[in-house]
Amino acid sequence: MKIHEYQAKEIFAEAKIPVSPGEIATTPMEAYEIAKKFNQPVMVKAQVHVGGRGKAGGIKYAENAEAAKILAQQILGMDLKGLTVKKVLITQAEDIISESYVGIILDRNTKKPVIMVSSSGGVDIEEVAAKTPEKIFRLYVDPIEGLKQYQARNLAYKLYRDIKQVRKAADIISKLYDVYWKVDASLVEINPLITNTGGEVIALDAKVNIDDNGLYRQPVIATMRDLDEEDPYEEEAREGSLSFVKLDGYIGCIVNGAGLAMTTMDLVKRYGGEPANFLDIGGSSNPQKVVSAMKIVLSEPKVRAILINIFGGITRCDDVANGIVIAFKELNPNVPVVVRLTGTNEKEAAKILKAVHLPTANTIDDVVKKAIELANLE
Amino acid sequence: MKIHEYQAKEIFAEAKIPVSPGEIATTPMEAYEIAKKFNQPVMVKAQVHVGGRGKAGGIKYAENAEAAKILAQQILGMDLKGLTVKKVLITQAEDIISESYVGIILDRNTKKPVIMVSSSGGVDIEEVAAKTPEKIFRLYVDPIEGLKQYQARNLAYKLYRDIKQVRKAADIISKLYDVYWKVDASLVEINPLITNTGGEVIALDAKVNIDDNGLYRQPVIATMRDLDEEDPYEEEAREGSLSFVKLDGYIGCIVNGAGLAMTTMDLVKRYGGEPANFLDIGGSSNPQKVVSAMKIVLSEPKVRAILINIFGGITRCDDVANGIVIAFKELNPNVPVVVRLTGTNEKEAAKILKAVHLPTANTIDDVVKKAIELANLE
Amino acid sequence: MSIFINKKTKLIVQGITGRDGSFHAEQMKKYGTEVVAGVTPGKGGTTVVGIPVFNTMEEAVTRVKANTSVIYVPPPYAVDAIYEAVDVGIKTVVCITEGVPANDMMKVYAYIKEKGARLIGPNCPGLISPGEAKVGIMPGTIVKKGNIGVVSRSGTLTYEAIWALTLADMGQSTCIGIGGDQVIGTNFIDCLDAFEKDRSTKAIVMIGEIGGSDEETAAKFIKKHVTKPVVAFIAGQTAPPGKRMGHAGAIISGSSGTAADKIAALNKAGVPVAGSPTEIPDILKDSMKKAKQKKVSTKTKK
Amino acid sequence: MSIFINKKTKLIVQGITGRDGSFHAEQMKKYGTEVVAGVTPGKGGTTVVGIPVFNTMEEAVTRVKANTSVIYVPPPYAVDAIYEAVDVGIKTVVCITEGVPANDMMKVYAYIKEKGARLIGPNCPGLISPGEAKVGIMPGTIVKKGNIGVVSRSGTLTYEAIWALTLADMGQSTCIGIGGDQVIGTNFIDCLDAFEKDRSTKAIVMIGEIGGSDEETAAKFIKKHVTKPVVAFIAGQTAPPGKRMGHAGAIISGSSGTAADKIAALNKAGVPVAGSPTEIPDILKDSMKKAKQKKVSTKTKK
Repeated sequence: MKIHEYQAKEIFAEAKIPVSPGEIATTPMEAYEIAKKFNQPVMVKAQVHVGGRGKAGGIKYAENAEAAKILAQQILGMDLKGLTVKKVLITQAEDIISESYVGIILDRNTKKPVIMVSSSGGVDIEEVAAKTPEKIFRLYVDPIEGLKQYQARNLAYKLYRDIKQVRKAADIISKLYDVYWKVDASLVEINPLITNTGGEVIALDAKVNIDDNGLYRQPVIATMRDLDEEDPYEEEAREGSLSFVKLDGYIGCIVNGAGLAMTTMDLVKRYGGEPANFLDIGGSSNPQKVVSAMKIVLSEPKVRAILINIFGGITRCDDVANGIVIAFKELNPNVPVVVRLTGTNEKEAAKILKAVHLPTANTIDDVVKKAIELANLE
Repeated sequence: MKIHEYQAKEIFAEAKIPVSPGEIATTPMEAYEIAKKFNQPVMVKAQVHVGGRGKAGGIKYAENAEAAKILAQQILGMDLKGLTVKKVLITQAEDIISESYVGIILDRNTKKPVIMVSSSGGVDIEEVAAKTPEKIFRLYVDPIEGLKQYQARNLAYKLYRDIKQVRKAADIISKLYDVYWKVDASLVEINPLITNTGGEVIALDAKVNIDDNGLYRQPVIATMRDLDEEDPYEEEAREGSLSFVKLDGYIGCIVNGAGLAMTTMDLVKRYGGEPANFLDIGGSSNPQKVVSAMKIVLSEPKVRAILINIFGGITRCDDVANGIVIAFKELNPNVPVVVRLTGTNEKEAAKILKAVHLPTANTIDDVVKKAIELANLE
Repeated sequence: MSIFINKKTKLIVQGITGRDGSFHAEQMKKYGTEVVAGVTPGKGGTTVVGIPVFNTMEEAVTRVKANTSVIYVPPPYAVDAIYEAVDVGIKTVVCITEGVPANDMMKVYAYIKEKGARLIGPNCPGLISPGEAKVGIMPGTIVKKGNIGVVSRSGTLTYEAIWALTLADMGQSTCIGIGGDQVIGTNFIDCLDAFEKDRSTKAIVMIGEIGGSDEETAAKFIKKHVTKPVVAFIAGQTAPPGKRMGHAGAIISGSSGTAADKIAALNKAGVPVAGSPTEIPDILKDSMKKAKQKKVSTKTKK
Repeated sequence: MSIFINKKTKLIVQGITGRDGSFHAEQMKKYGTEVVAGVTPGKGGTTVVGIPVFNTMEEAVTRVKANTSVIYVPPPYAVDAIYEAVDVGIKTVVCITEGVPANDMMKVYAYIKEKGARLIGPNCPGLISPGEAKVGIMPGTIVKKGNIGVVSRSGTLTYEAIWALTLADMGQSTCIGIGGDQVIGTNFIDCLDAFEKDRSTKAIVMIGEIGGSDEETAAKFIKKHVTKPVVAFIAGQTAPPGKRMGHAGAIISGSSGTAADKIAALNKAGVPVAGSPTEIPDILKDSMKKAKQKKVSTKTKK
């Protein structure tokens, strides 16, 4: 799950990581009031779940409250990489002396958290990694033993020479590491970590992604989900315990199992079609899930045919068949639907399905090919 | 450092370990008011740093507020094993169904925290350990990995059979383990951990000892020190960075180094005297420490002679000699003082000491024997 | 023969009284797996389909002999169940549970490596050695005893591949689902290594998907250490970057973890990659034939 | 020869710019110890009595060769200094610092055992191998090269014993103070074992005190594994229970840790216990004479 910069900064502030004071505005007037209260130059920062906001024009410097108001007017409502800006963060502008990068992610190879620091901050870190990899220093932390003070200090020495700033940065790195574990993060990032003319070390930006699997024990973080930023159908799917990702094609896919769902999409493409979505109904046999899945897939106007591909293991094919029958009654789909039900209780399923007179297929390849054929007839 | 039951219970409550509601009274009237507020039977519990308060008459059951007042009157001012009771804890009485024991200490052999549980609670655990050792279950926890949930549950199963109580007790054990680390404890103990008629599991008593070496990072705990409970001279020594323990004899000892100070005491006894104290001036050479030490030793009226035994390593004998000269001027001791200064700068020390015409000795045995001789002449 | 589980497997089911635990305990027992005990705190003394239930693993292992455990407990307790199993000396732990936090799993991974135990999963379908034992949730009906080793990050996609093999009369030595999470206890190379050493396995099917670089690592390992024919399949060629495709581990981050990269790495290591799971049997037959010819020709040369 | 430190010792002083660190760095250097570097964050690039100072241990070990470190940093940073030393590969770490929390030390102890490093201390005077090297704060003036190994939980009491030996013309192979805390990295038995194996050591003086049961454990070890004569001294016979006698570890808890118990255990193991440190040389001479006679008689018998 992604959260906004301002929410990440709230988490940082609670962990005593220094951030510039800031407040959220949803209207230009609010932006004006906040900037006026600060009574100094501010930054107006679009709060949307996309990277590269600065380059895309979503982050601006305002000399005074009047300027902040005008810039907020420009940024609010702006489309940033497909998402509409609904909030801006008004934060005190800093006199920046240096910009560094600090980030922590799970390293899948070593299965350890890796802390990455670079004195080349304020820019896309993947670009730094590609062009000047020697400028990025990595520390793989033992997840059981945790981060030791000296390790944080050694990393801080890669960023600063002055011992006061080293100590401040080491402290920030230690606290960031604690935040990583405390909130079940999959990524925490400060880019840039700056030093200002007062010699302070401050997190100017903040990024925190949360591991969905950890959300059950993060009640406060869970409330930070911004539904404005998510596809409403993905959200609906999530609530129905379905796994759904919208794509650009026209063949709707309803599958059980993530690997099989991806493979079904891949075969749609392979046999000349374009998948409209990834949809995994999971391992349960609840007929209602099939109904929800059908509803979500049908809601996309581009869809010209739907394929249902089930390999019954725990999932019982007859349950799915019952779900299909209910879905047909309730939703009366206006596009052709082709079904393949194999595995546990497939014979019972076949009987049930007779009620809806649907085209069926025996193999994964067949069901995909038939769906494309039917879509092309539409 | 020891803290009181009511302070330990504050720590428990903060860690969400269930304790009975209670408040502190320093007068019978206060006890009456608190008991009246609770409007149910209460326990009146002497708050002093000694074990076995119950047996010694320091814990009483009061049916109502009037009884609480009378009992508080009896207990307040009572002498419990040499300490005067100045506070009582008034706490709601519980209907006790069962009493268990849970304690955590550092095990010096394995160098791990050991959690001990026993279903024989409410009595002296050392007695249980001596008489029925099979009733005590021990778990040595890996200090790096910490206590796992199932380990706490396995321990809880040694106390209860009912899964609800097992879960509650496991939760308490886990939290107690966290408290042990959080407050730099050297001991945390619940004796008894009870179940009441409502099926609740509650810490009826609470004991927390703190590692003095951890106090620097425990500012809140440090304020819990009760000076009423400590020897005023031990307290004065602590503030002067001296290590002092009062004993019953009449030979005052001023020594550098803990091992040497203990040995000096032992030799006093060996050669027929009785040491009045343990006193280690530490490794520093500050003359003022010698003055403080002399003042503390002289404050004991039983002292009939003082010996100063210094083996100079880091400690410079001339610094100590200067301290002795100052102490003589300032304090004008009314008992004989015999001095042995060996090691670093002993020659310089000898010259300085000429100013005070003190009897001196060359070896540890000599200085002890001479002190006893002089004491016997007094 | 087989890898990781066999006729000597003596299994404890952790979370046996739950909906999934009791259902699959019965399935595993029916398949012929020796299920010696179940564990659910608070249910000690009861039985589930004739299997004795204990309150703790400690109690279970003092009463029955076991070498393997399978975990069906909910995510908040799954990690602790792994520790409990490893700490009583279970050497093979299979964790079916989906939804275990990745950061917890980093600690578990370091722990099991230190203790020398094997963890399979979490978020996996478990494994089945046809005719020997079944541990997990794979349907026993689709497998057939034989000499193909199957290793996969998926569930139903694996069944699809196994079913294709079985229909082509190509039986399996062991089919193992290693799980779809970011941090899993047993990786491709662990399984490839075990299949390479297993005498009853003659060829290997490896089913990967987008996310991470385990397939790339596996490709390097195959090139260096695997002499038996390997055929692969990679799911997620059409998956968009940055989106989690069901599995927590199936996510393309930036430019890494794409199906194209994985397929290229495998091809470079001489591993053919099937375009559809149904193509696997034919490609595998072909690879096995070539390998045999190569072997013969190598022998002839000698 | 000697134990733990010798002419090959290459020492880094952690906390070299502090009051104690700089003073003792000079003393150690004067004694002839090869002090190769000092470390204090923020003081990198400076020198202390000609010794180069670095900001981090990592930097130090990339610039100089070292095998030993000694720690003079204040308690809040001492534990981290131990980790820093061990993690850069230092195999012998001597921690002088007094006042380290015992619970921190439990973690450190588990860590150093896992890493195979040796920690001496904390809260110890360090060690000295006369004529070879000195690491810590023991005065170099009271020792004399010879064949007696001295191991002790104390500081000045150790000097007392060493001085008595030196006055009696009984030189020392190594004198080591293991520290007065509850949790220390190197215990009596580690030192007894090392002295037993050290060819240059002919007899051992062991100085214990109240608290814990390390002396009892040592007694058992001596009986089983030590062939060289051992004479002991135990401080604290007159100490009252429940009071901390200066050292964090010197505390009689309940009925355990008394001097009487320790003396009894040592006597039972055949180790004579001196009544005063000044009696040690005579008792030791006697023990060495008896041991020699025994050896001769054993040889004669053969």
